[in-house]
Formats: sequence, structure tokens, C-alpha cells
Amino acid sequence: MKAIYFAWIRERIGLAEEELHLPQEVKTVAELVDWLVGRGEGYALAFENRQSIRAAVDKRHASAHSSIVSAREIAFFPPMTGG
Amino acid sequence: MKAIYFAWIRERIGLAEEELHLPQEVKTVAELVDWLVGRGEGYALAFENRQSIRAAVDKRHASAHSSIVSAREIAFFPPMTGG
Amino acid sequence: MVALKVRVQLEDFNAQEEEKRLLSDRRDIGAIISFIGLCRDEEPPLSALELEHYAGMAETEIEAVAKEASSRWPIFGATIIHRYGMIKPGEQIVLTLVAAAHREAAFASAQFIMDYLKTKAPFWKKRHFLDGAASDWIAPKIEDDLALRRWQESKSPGG
Amino acid sequence: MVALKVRVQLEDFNAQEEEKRLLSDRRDIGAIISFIGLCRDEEPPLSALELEHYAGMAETEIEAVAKEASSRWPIFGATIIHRYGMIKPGEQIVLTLVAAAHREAAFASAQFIMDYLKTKAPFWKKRHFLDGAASDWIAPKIEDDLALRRWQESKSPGG
Repeated sequence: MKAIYFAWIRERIGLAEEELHLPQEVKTVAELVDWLVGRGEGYALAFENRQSIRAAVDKRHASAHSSIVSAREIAFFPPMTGG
Repeated sequence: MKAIYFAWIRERIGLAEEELHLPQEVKTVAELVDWLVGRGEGYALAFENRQSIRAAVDKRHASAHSSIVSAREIAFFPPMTGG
Repeated sequence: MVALKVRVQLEDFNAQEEEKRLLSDRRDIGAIISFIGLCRDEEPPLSALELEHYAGMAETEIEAVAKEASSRWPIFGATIIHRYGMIKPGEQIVLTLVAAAHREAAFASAQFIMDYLKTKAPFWKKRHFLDGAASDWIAPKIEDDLALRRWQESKSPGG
Repeated sequence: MVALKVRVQLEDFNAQEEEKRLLSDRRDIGAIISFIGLCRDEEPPLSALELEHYAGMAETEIEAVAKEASSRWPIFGATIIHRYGMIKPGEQIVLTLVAAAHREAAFASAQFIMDYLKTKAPFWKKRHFLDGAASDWIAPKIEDDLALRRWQESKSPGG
């Protein structure tokens, strides 16, 4: 599964994207965040305020409870400021 | 005093504008309409439905009760359809 | 200073040129709205729309509307051009441009200006038909009066 | 058929050309709205605004917003162009064009599209300053969320 990071989440993690090999018990967006936070300081900093994190599963807006079981691409980003 | 007519009011009266010499007792827009209606069939037809008549005194929107005593120019027209 | 520009004219207008003029070299503008009203063809087909206006009063009324908009919302400038005369289907009738720092003020004031123009500016439209049928004067729409009422009920910006 | 066109691009756009394309030779269009969002200069002065975006998702989200607008209001077409990359003060960021028979639908749908773009389309803005101060990411405005809520409460056209 591919993970993509945007804006200050990308900067804090220090990666634009990476290939993840997840343990079977990681089944939702929220569980994925927990798992990522355990990977190191950059991740912990990126996800320190979960209220301000948005996620997309296969390029569609997702919530913390959304399933990632059959996802190919998960993106994490701050609230959008386009337009 | 100059009177100006627009749109179908102009067409019904058959005049775009005219100089009026009013008797002293004609002091408001409504009284002027009454006086004009007495001048002939075209005027009567033009003002037959007073609900759909708008007036301006010296180029400012006016009501039936507006004074015309010191006016130089009175305009009559249907509801506006600009824009 | 708010730059308000009003023109009532026979000739067509170029929205892009007006927009360039309104922007000039300002860099504090974040939003620009352009509204163009066009002569729409109808059934039966039109040969032209004839726009009659009250010269002198038309400019004054539109200027008053522009001023009122600029007092209700924080805008940098507005350009309003209204044509009169014979206008063919597909041709432009009216332009309203508004420049502001933010989109909310730009949208609200442009809409306010158009709603007021429709019912306050002394213009009257007569339809001329291609098939030679008797031409007729367009009656105002009830919706236009309702649109106006919205602004009278809510005097505060953003309403 | 409603003509919806969405582009996400690095290059600048020409609003007038897009407008011509949207109008093509139709004669049933009575109202055309153009909204242009510009890079506004600030204090301290900006060297540029950097727009990051999620390629693929950005187009899809904007298309969904355009489709939703066309299902809520009777419009003939909409063109939405959103740029990404480095954008200097005074330069254009986003264009929303809507063509409709009547002004009410044109205004409402253009405003709806912009409100949704702000909060749903995956774009992020970073400010770079002329004086070399640390660049920072722009946080969303509370007003943008409020603007969105207005459309969710009133599902009916004109609301």
C-alpha cells in the first residue's frame, strides 16, 4: 500500500510518499495513524494534533473510521486551503 | 414643467415629452396623473392601471404623494426591467 | 478609496479591458467577479431587444447602487456598464465587475448590484420578433422583487 | 447537456478565451459569471504563494463539485481552472465560470463551487516571504467552513 503525505505533514515526516507493509490488525485510517506514529519522531510530530489531519483512501475523502483493508493508496494532509 | 414618458406609457400617449402648464391645485404626482387623464384617451389608456405606473421627480424615484410644486421635470414609466 | 465607475452607452463593451483597468497594478485584490448579462434568444426567435432608458437618471441610479454596495461590503472597486438601444441575441447588455480582498464581499456586492439594477435603474426592454409578430414590452419578474427584498431584510454584510 | 470542464494546471489561464469557449455560439445564455481568485500581497510582502496539490484527486473533487452545482441549479455549463506551483502576487490562481439562462442560478452555483473548492479540493498554500522570513502554511479560515455549512443547511436552489 502506498502512503502519500502533503504540505506540513510531508515536511515533518520528511517523505512525499512511501510503500507501507502493514500488519494485518491495521484496518482503519485511525489504526494506520497509530501505527505510523510508532515509527519515529517525524511521524509523531506530523500526527500530534489529530484534529487537524485529513485523510483520503484511494483519492476519496475518508474519516478516521474508514477501512483501509483493500486500499491501494492512502493520503494524509492538513485541512485544504485551495480556491 | 417638463413631462417625460417612457416605454408603453410613451407609446399610448403618443409623445416622448411635452411642456405642461398646470393649474395651481395640481400639487402631487397623483394629482398630476388625475389631471393628465382628463386630457384625452391616450392619457387615460396610459394611466388606466395606476399600480403599474412609476414616477420620477427631477430624476429621482417618487411616490404618488410626492410633491411636484417646485419640480422642473416629471417622468412617468412602467416598472423597470433593466439589468 | 473605492473606485466606482458607471457608464450607460450604446456601444458594446470589452469586459477584459475593464477588468484590467479595475485591477490596474493593485496587488491587494484577492477576488474579482464579473457578471455579464446577455440578450438571450427566445421562442418565438427575437430579431432584437430594444433597451430604452432615462438618460441622466440611469447613471445616477446606478451610481447610487454602486455606492450603497461599497458601503455595505469592503470592496476596492466596481465597474458597471449598461447598454441601451437595439441589442441582438447573443450580444452583451450589462457588465458588473467587482474587486475585493475576499470572495465573500465580491460575490455579495455583485449580486446586490444586479438585483438593484433590475428594479431601480430606469431601463425598459421591448422584444422585437423575427417573424414580424407585434413587439412587446417585457414585464418585470416577481423574482426580481423578491431578490430585492432579501437585501432590505438583511442590512448586515454577508446576509 | 451541461458542459462541465475542469483543469488543474501549472500554467496561467485566459479567462476571456475560456468564456468564449463556454459561450460557443449558444444564444440561450442570459448570464455569465466569472470569478477569478488572485494571489493577494500581504504584510510582510510575499515573494510567492506555493500551491501544492494532490494530482488526480484534485481534478476528481472539483468535477464532483461542478456536477453537484449543475444538479442543484439550472446551468448550461461551468469551467473551473485551478493552478498549482509558485504563484506571484497579482497572478491568477483559480477561475470559475458559469453560464446560465438567469442570473440567480449563475450567481448561486458560482458561489457554491468556490465555497466547496476552498474546503474540499486538495490544495495547500504556503507563503514565501520577500524578506527571507521562514515560509509558512496557510491555515483554513473559519469563515470558509461557515460558508460551506450554508449550502448544507439549504439544499434547495436559491437558498
